[in-house]
Amino acid sequence: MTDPFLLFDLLLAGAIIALAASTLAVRDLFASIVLFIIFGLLSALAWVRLSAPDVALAEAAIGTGVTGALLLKTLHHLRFVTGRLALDTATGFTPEHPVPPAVLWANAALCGLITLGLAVAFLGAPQAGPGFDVLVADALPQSGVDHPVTAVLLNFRAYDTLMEVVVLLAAVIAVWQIERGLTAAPAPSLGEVWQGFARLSLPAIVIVGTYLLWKGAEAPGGAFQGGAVLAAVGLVLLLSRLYVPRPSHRAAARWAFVLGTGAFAAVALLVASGGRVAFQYPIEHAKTLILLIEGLVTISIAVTLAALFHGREPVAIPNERDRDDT
Amino acid sequence: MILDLLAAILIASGAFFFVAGTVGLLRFPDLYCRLHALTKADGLGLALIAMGLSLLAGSAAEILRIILIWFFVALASATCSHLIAAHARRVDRERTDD
Amino acid sequence: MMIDPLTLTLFIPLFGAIGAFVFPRVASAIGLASVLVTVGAVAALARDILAQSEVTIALGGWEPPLGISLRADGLSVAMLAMTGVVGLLVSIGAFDSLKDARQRQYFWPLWLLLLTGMNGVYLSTDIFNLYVMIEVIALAAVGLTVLSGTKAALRAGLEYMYASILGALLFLLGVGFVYLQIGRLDFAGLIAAEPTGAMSAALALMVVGLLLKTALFPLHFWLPAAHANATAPASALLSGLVVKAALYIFLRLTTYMPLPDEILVTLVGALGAGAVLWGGIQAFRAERLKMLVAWSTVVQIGLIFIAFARAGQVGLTESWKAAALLILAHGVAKAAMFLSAGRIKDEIGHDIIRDLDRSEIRPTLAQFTFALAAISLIGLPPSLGFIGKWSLLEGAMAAGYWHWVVVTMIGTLMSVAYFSRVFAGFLRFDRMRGEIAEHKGWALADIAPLTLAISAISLGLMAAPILSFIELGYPFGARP
Amino acid sequence: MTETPFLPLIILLTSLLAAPVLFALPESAARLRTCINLGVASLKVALVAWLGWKVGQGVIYDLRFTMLPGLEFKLQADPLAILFISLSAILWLITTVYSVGYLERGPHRARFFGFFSLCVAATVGIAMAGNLFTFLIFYELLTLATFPLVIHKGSAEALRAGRIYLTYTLAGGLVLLLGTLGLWVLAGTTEFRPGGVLEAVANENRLAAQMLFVVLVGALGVKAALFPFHAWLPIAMVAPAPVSALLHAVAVVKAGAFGIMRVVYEVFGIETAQALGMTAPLAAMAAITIIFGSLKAIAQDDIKKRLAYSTVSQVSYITLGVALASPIAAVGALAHLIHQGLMKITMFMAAGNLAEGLGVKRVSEMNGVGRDMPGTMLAFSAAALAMIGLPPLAGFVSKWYLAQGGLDAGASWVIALLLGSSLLNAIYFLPMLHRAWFRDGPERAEGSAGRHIGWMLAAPPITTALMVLVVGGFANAPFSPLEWTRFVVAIEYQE
Amino acid sequence: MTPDLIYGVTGIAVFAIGLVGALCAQDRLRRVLALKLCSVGAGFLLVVGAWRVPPASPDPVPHALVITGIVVMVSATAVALALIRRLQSLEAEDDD
Repeated sequence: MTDPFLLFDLLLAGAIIALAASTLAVRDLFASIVLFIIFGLLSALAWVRLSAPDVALAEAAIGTGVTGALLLKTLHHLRFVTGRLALDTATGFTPEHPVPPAVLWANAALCGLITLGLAVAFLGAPQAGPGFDVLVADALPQSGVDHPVTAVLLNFRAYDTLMEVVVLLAAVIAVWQIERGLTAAPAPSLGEVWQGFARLSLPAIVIVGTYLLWKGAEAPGGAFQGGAVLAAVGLVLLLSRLYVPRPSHRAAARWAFVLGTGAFAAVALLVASGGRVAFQYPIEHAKTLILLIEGLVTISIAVTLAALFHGREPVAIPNERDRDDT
Repeated sequence: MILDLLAAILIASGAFFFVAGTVGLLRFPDLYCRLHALTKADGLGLALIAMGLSLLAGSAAEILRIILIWFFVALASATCSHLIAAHARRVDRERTDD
Repeated sequence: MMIDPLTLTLFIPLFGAIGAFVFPRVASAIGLASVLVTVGAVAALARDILAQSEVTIALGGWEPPLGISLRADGLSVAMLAMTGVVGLLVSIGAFDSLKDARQRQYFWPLWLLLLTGMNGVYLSTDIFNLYVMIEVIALAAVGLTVLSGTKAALRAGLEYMYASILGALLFLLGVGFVYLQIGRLDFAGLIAAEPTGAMSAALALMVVGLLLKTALFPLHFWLPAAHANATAPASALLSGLVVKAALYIFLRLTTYMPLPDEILVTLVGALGAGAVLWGGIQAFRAERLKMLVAWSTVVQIGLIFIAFARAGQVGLTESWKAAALLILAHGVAKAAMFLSAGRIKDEIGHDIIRDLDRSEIRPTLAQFTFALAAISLIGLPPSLGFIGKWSLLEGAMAAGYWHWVVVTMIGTLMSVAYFSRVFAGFLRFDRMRGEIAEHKGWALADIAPLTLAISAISLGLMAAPILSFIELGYPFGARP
Repeated sequence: MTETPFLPLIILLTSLLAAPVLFALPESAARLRTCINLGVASLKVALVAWLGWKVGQGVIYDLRFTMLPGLEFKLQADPLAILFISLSAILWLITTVYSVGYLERGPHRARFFGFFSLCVAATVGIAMAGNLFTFLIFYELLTLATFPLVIHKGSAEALRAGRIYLTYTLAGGLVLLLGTLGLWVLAGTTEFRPGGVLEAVANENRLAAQMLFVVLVGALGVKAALFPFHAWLPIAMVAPAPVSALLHAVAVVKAGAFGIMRVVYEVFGIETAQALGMTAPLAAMAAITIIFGSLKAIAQDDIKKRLAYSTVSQVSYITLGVALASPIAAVGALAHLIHQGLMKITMFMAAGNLAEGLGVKRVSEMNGVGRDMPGTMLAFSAAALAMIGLPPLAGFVSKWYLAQGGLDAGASWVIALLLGSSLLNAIYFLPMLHRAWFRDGPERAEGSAGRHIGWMLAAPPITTALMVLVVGGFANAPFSPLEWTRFVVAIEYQE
Repeated sequence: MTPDLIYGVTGIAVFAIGLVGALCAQDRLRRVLALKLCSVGAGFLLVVGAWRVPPASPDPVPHALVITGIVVMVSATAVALALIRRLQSLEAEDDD
């Protein structure tokens, strides 16, 4: 009971659990999403407390920021899909065959039991048990970067990271596929104040994103966090109509999506063709290669996340702008 | 020492304004009033806390960063409040139309 | 400088996907070529396996537990080969049958990413890597499910998505528990792990997640609609290949972390029995051909789990073989069946079983293919399905587990019952007054399923070499 | 003396490979199809004759292929196989001629002849199977190949019959699978070996061996139409006449009877089977079936149904002969396998001609048909009289040996049974002959109610009727079925 | 009581809440939220596992894993949301 932060931890944990529960409990979907965003930010805070600043940054930027934007956009679509504000859909829509309450309670009871079991298992697991600490510390000098998390992401477990970028690529392909031919729900005009804000904040966001990327080699930050912040540039551009996707931009967008994955995989293969195994960067070029990959991956992540927010692939819709402005 | 004390007072009063803003958010009757309470109190509260922290900061670079944070938060919150208010007004209008 | 085939089996489909996505106009050509080259790489890998019986690569030069290594042995190469060859034939079928340009444009990149993910699963030796791989598979598979863009497909796709994500997250939480307990994530670590509460929790979470993904009764709720409403090539891939990935992980995982209790083994078998019976009833009641085929997948999955369970904990090494044979047999036959069902639907214009005999057009070749595939799925000799069932029953009998024998027999009879509904529809003619047109000419889309169906039958003759190949590298743990 | 074992394989492949070719031919290429059909069928007869000659010389053919560790696909050509194979090869050729005539201009001929070919391939496989596992494979193939033939007409009735047929035979097939597995687990082999492979097991675990006997013989009894598993056979009569002919004469029921023979002689061994106390119940079952089938036949007015119940009865003679456990009865059983095939195929083809040419499908319509179709009815009469057991026709020969065997085995009730059965045969066959020859029928010209009966329809029944006369009359000539039968029995009884 | 214990239990609780939601939630968007909660819960467990008593720095590997998990989850969420949007559009067309 010596830790002065104990009370803070307990309060924070309580708040996180309460927010999680209320995210699912409140009737209004908008409130639910907002609660979720707060939940995400507090979780990020908790992770800072657990000395995981990289994870906290990623969670705040991607898990909460981008996800929140996606959720809000979807909610907007749900409410405006008929062309006008439909307040009655505020609580979402009920399925055709509602699940009987008995089943719900049974499920809840089951989940409760599972949780109990998991909690017991967790409490029985070794505290701060064995890990990769020593291995990573030993291998770090050969990795080409100084920040252990970046070393893990882009060298020791680069294969996972490549596949993670592949997941992102799969997502954007799937989203384009799903929403092909879909007309967007008209977005509300955000007005001049927003445009001004956009102009002012854009350069700052770019700087912050690039900074995070660059900083990633020796301190918390890196491709994913940087990419997410840069994706915010895309979001601001899209929302402020400073940039409107056109069908002619499709090819460029495709290239941008695959840039990171392609470069990452190409470097891995190139290394492999030089008599090494894939991802085994020569130590003298490791830093250069990792920075190159990170840079390209960041661009892809930023564009992909922005595209995921935008949803459908840019198609020619007659009088799109006219409709939007009404 | 005095610097520390000053900083503590500034931060404490900043926190007070935050609490006040939150009370306003919870107690005020409609959206516009809540927005008013929130933005006013938070803006001031943040400014005070930022000042308090700058007193404690070790270098000019850190102070610069604190100022930047304050600037962008203020900018974002102003824009957000504007957007929320504009949205609310539009919804109200459509509701009366129906 | 040559790159080893192991690495190539992963990277070729990935680059193919990128190419097909960036150059949509030539997506088909790129896609087909990449699948072909991937099959070539798998063949080269198979040659290596025959020579060395296993191949391991520590990616990045970092040995596990720090790094991730890829490992190929007989079983994984058999799965790769099945995936590659079935995938190639489905691709050929898709080349012809996907008429809609936009469908085609998205089919190829998604399918190649799916192939990347599946190849990754079969070569992986790291549980977190497996989590990422099943997510690659999940997203690509959902994309393929909803390729047709109909409302039914989208609904099914969303349901599938929820099940996939939940399954993957359960798996991820299990990975978390493994890390808490042993602080490493590679298979070697799992083998060495002491059985503790946390490890049991981890195993339970991962197994439930995988069962959800592989749609074992009663977690099969998402499967029939998803598989039945996709376009034919997508259905063939989903049903023939995708569910096998989770099944394979289950197989590997329970080799390294054996289920702690005989009761659990029996429970898995009991769920399998439930799948066989319930799936059989539903298939019998299905109104649409593709729905029937999808329910038959539920049945077959159940059968494979009975094979897991049938020899009890002692004889697991033996029962894996039956399971592996059944997995391969189902992969080939089900792909053939879905493709031919798709052809029938294309030709007739619907796939209502009750009205199959009212149609003036009888796509004979597709119907014949369907029947051949059904022979393997029912388990009639000399198909590979028969050999799988034979090994299953042989083990169950030798161990004196008569309940599994009875369930398997009932399942077989039920499969005869529901498939003969379809045959009756194919062969009844008196409900049509006019002339019945047959044989609408050969189509490329007919060749692919026919080849698959014929191989499903004739592979039974090659069961002995297949079995001895699968055992290369001792995938089932029993080193002599 | 062992020779390159490929001859059996070639015989199997002739019809197996003909099937896909026939499937692929378009409906319009009728002439080419006929050529292929007849060509392959004749080739097969020639090859079988050659094989029979070789085997008679003492050459042993043995072809093995490993399917699973320890489990082999095995083809052999022992004298018993030759017996069955010759029957199917010759009758296939004749039935092919008949089918070509019968199905002239009918729909789906490509499919028909494809499956017809597969069906014969399956029969050949069954005959040459060297172990129960291989037997099982072809047994299931036979089911699958005959199903489309049964429902060839594509009517609701045909489909219903097909469904019942499939249910019975596949269920039987599944039980056979169980039995094969059981044999594999118990004995560690599924090999067919004169004298059996289960002697040791029977001593150790009597109950298991007895259960295995029940399972195996029960499973095969389904196809052999052993009471009470016979119900599918009369229903399957909706099939086209050549199919019924083939089903009854060689393919399906004979496969069951042949299987029972293999199981009793070469899986259990006749001594072990007797020691297990299983032969007497089997003989009783066969006896019940013989009487039951005959009684049911009397009650039928539909010609094909009457013939079908007659088959139920007659095929059980084979089972009876096996179950009596006497070498002389075994000769009778094996001879009946051939003789019944010849007689029954004659009668079915004749019945088909009546239906096609005159539209006569019922016994009550048969008045005066002898004058309208003398050739066909002569053939029918010869076969019917042989079936009743009139000396020196084929049926008499087999019944004689069965009766002798019954005496030999000390079961004198067999004589009563055979006499009773012959009497019943006479009761249901003679009225047909009487109506055909001695009653005046309505005025009708050939082709009036049906179509012209060409030589392709007329010749086959006459040919087989002649064969009935020959095998009966020259029963003791070298290479006659009876002689060959003695050869086989000598092997099975290890004398 | 140490932070890892507190947050570990928090993580499991969050996962459980998400699980209940995923199984019981009746509308589509909320189920996505529920699954998202599950993923954060799983993240908690890994981050907690990486934690070491402060002077020692935490194990970086789980951190990398959680970051991967977050990116994977946003991809999955985006696809699920796209499906929801598309379905809603199709259903709205039908209602008109």
